[in-house]
Amino acid sequence: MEFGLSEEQDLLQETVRQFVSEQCPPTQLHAIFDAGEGHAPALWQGVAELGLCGLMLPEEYGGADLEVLDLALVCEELAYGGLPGPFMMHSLAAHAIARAGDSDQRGRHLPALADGSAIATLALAEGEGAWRPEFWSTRSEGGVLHGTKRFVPHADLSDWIVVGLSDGRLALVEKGAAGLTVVPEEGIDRTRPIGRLEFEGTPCEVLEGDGAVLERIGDVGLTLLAADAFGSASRLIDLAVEYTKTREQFGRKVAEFQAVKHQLARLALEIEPTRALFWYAAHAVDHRPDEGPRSAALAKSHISDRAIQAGREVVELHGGIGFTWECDVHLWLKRIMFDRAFLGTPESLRERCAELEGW
Amino acid sequence: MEFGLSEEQDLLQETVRQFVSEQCPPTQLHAIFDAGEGHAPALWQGVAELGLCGLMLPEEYGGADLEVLDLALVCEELAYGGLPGPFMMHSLAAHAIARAGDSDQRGRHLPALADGSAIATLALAEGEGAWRPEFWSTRSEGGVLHGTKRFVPHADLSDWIVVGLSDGRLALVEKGAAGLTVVPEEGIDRTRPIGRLEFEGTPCEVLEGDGAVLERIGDVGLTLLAADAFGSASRLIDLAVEYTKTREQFGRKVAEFQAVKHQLARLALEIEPTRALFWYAAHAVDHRPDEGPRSAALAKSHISDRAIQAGREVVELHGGIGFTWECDVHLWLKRIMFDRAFLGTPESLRERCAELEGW
Amino acid sequence: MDLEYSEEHRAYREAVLEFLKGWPLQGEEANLPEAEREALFRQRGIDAGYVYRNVPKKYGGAGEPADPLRDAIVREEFFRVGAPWDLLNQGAGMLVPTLLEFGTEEQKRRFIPKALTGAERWCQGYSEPGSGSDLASLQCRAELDGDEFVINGQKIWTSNANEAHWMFGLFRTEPQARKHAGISYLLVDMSTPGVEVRPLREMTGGSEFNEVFFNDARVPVTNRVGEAGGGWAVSRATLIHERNLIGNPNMMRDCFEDLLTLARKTQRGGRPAIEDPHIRQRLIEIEGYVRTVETSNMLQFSATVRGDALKAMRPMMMNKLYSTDTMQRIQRCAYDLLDGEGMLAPSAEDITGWGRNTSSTGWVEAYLFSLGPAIAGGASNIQLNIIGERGYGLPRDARPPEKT
Amino acid sequence: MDLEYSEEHRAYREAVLEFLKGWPLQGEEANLPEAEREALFRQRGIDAGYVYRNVPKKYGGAGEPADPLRDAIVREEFFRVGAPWDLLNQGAGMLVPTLLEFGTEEQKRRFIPKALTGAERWCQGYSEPGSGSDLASLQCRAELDGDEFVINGQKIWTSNANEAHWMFGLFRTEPQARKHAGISYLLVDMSTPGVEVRPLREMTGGSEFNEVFFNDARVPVTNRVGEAGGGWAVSRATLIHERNLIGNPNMMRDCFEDLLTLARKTQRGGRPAIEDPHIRQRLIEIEGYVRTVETSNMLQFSATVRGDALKAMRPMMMNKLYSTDTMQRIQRCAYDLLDGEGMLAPSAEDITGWGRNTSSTGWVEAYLFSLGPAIAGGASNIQLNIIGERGYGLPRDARPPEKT
Repeated sequence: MEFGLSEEQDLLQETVRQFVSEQCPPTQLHAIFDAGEGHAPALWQGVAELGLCGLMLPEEYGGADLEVLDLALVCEELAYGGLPGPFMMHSLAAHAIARAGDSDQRGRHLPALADGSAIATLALAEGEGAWRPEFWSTRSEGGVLHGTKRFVPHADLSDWIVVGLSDGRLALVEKGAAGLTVVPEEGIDRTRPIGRLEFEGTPCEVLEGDGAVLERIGDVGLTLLAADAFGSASRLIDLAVEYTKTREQFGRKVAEFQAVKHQLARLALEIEPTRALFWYAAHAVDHRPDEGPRSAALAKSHISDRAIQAGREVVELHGGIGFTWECDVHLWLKRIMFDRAFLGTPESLRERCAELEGW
Repeated sequence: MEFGLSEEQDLLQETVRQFVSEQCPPTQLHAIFDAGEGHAPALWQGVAELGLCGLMLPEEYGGADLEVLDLALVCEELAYGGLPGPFMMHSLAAHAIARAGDSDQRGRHLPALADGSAIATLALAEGEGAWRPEFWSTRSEGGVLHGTKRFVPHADLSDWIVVGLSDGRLALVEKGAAGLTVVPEEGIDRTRPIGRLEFEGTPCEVLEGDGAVLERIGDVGLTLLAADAFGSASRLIDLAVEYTKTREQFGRKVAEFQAVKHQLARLALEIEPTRALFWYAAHAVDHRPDEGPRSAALAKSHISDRAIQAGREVVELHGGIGFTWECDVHLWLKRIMFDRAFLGTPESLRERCAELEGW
Repeated sequence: MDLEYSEEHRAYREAVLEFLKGWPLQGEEANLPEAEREALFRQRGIDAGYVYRNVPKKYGGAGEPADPLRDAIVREEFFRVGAPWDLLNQGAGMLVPTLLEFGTEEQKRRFIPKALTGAERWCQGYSEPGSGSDLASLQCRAELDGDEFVINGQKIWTSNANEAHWMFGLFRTEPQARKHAGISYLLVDMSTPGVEVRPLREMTGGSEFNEVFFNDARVPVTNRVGEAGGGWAVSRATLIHERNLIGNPNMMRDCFEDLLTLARKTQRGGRPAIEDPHIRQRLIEIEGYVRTVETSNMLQFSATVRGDALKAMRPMMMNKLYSTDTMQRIQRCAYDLLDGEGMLAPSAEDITGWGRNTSSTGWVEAYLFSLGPAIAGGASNIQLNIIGERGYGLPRDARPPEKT
Repeated sequence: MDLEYSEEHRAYREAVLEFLKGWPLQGEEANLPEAEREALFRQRGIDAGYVYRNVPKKYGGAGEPADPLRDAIVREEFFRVGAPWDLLNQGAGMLVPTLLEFGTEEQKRRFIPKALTGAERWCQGYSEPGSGSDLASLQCRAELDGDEFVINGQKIWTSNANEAHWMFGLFRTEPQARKHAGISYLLVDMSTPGVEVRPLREMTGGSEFNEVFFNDARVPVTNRVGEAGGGWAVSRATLIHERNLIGNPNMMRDCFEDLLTLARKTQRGGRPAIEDPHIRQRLIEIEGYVRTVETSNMLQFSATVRGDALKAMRPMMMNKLYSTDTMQRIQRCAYDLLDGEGMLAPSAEDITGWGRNTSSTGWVEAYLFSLGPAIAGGASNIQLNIIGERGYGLPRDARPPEKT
């Protein structure tokens, strides 16, 4: 009976935190953000060298065979550091192939995904944000795909795209496949740019697994997004603490004003205790199948909603400077705006929690 | 073009405020509150002598022929002073008779109601709080009533009871009529005690008017409750200002703590500007029939919801003492709890506003 | 992370369950008066090592080595069957740990055993009318006169004072010393001449609290716990024990379940309110807070078990405010679900404070109670200062110099 | 209370409507470039007594006696048909009233006419990087050298500085004087050597604001408005004018209508979101705030017309915070209505600040903009101080002594 991290997990988080803070300091983060590709090969290589790309993949394909919790802890730290890049979607897509692919597909794809030499992403949403297959129309007929997917992260960068089909299965499409058009959408979070994919008779491999894999990918994804929002909000709080301890107005540090100090404390109060919420979701997705889906949806809706509010208040606590492009704050605020919408808004996930409970 | 009070209206408010503050200081208010009858004949007589009992009744019956706005202004001041008694319901019931009664009924009832020698009340709600006739079952058959009404203010004190019927009409029942049982319900606002009325073949006079009178009584009532909640919340703010300017903690006045000062300012910000909201509703109910019902529902839902929150925070600002029975705060908090529920909760009225707008 | 128990602890749970077959009492014993039945079984629990596990045997406890997991298993199973366990009142819950840390051997032997059995009931005398959140500004004097203190002044918000035999409290013994330094922690026999208890009436209609007046009440100097003028430090330790009594996630879960029951019973547009999209949003939003309390509690518990409590320092200092905020959200939502019945006053049976709520008027009481002193202004502002200053290293307010 | 206009004012409205038949321009005039058409019609409006009603004729205004009701009628009707009316920019809206109150005759004649026509555009130089909410701590120096000030330092948050001909601003002219006393209000030609404008980029992606750097920029001493070192008082008056520019209820209503449009367009469970009980609750709750802004504005307006403004003092000092809070509520609700499109960045056309919102990305921009400096922390904390202290007589904070 232990609801805590192992020494290995503590070490994993420390390692990742140190890597990001050294390799992606805010100046570099700003530069990548401004460039808009949301990717820096050197950073990706660093992530790969840490062995993170195949964290949840089977050892036989070069993965580390770890659990959702480990992945979530990494996502928390990458978010804390603001690391741009395809890590989260790559991990989800690779996990999907590992779960739904046959042994041939696993053998062909997983090694390169595990060592980061190939990058994968996930194409799910349709319309204005339909994240579940019952609202999709993308289908595979005779080995080719028809349909349109939106909000696909790192769409043009990825070597492989895992596509959700309207029958709940998944298909795999290679970069540059015939009949595949990638239309960039201008995303708010420039560390994770998104695009629209149009499939018009695009050749694909359909993966064997049934709808359960898609459900699991959704649950894992919600958990990782919750961890990402938690890490981002934690960073915002630290930024606000640092700023208000330094900035002076009316002859004293801003943090000496009780109204400011209490606003910060309330903000931290909304975020810090929710760490346990995403830990629990991560654990439940792997070990408590009855609770997994609902825990993941609850954690994502609760944390991303609180994190959005934290973002707004941290801007406020920075005064005018918090509103500028050159300030660090908006980088994390926009990261949270991604986390909030991807795989469903807080409101839609709350409704789903109510349904899952049979209310 | 003038959205302000006339000199007469200013004077009316001043007069009422002075009357209440002189005749019903907090010590006496506590005594009446504790006694639980919610009535003091001397106060009622004072109200009557000020000519308030027939404020909206026609002059020919001894009334002052004024408008909803005037009545609302009086309600605001009575609430500010916390005055116990049947004033609001009496005014509504008398207005119902004036609007729905035939000339015989008006002639028989209004003079005594206008000079306060008879007291009337209003019996509308059924069940757990159904305030509209489509959910009622009380009916008049062959001149006698059958049904049950709840949350009837001053039920056992009143000489006449105006009863809402399921067909949208109104009926008049005399105190002590055959087949009428009054069961006190323990109300939270002891300045306006409530009871359940059971009619089992109770003789009644059905009033002539159609459902429009009931609608109007509802709109006027919502406006008066909004005014009452506004006056109560204003008093709570003044109590908190007074207390925090006097009370010392950590060697300074509580109000010198920025967190306290800002909490008070935010509180006032939520209440003070809404004065115009109930003014407008009052004016619209009389002069802008298209807007009246919605304005009244909006004002009541908005102000009573804000006022409840003000109540909670004013308790908080008083610290432990605000939680005691002997402190003044709960008298007004409970008054607002009455205002919030009577004629419909904020949530139900918001839904009604949406319906009225055709959403 | 592993939410299953180890084999050792599973075996321990089996033993506890075996022991609990003895409750309720059977045969002759079942006919004893309730208090005697409870005392009897509690003593058996002590003897078996399950009750008062960490209190040394010589003071009436079980004297078991510390093992928070075993504590948790015992608590869980005893609660499940409603068997008498550690008393959670102010005597066993607050005074005993304080005496164990600061008491003289004589004080421990004199007071702990009877506090554990409940033979002597205790109340806490900290708050005063003039010192709410600024506890250290207390003015109730205890002047040394020979080998006795002579107490004059007043305490307020003293729960259960009307039925307590003893009070532990803070009194100003060195008025010339600086604010925090002149306070001593004394034990006062409530039957001492010059001690008078008057019940306070709360806005809920209940009377959970009292005022206690002291008029030349004399207390032997041997009833001081800790150093003369050292009462502040002693009371801080006690407050930590008090904090552990607050924010019980089981209570929170019960309260949330009661809210769900209300939402199923209440109608919205002809359907149960729990089917209304607006209410569903509110309920799940609240559940997010409830689950956070529950899971954060697990996290803190595990960290404590591992001796890693420092890692959980921030959520620990947030517990009190987070829990009361969450309870308030539940109670406000329930109140908002009430229609006309929100105008009704709580009846005597509804006055349960943090207890279960099954009726409309019970929820009205719960709503009013949620406004109460446990969470009132000063208290939450002080919590926010603690979080900001100790949790995040923010500077202290500019304050006027302390009075001496 | 009477929401109808008097016969006199109805007649006045008729006259305004008659006049407005001249807009849009007809015949030859319709072919003029837009700027010329506007200037031409604005001048006709001045001559007819409808535009710049309260500015004296000799400075280029209509010189009509004060009548806020006539002002309102004119504004209403001019806006209805989109006819050119008073410019609402910082020149006509803020500088002109200030000069009318504090300027020398020469300054008035030199600057007001061109500010009214817009021939000379103005920007405001108040904020500095080191002085946000604490405006009076500004450090930008203007040292007297003969009959010129030599300006060195920096301003920030200067909207439209890149297209302004002139800046009015606050500069520290007497560094040895106490904080508020050493500041003067100067008019600076933006083409002066040593003045450099650099656009700031905001998190919305827009660039509404600028930094302005001064490097030995020389300004004649005759460009000081008011006394030497008396700039603080002059600027306070200007801020009052600014406050009147904020919290326009028409803008609020437009924004709310846009929200309703979004709620009709967006789907919830296969139906328009506006039919979802949860969204309806939020919308009507927000409408309560919007209607409060509208009606309180009417109340304040009537009180001002009657010369009874003191009675409306409290709501008046609440306007700014209440309006920005209400706008934030609208924008947050709209943002919450967005699903996946809440991940999209605003395009260049979406960067409208307080403008109308018709697209998802327009709402994302509005949401981000609502976080902006107009309402940022310091600003709202200062508004709360004003409400608490001036509105309700609460004491000021304990503050450290002012630096001299």
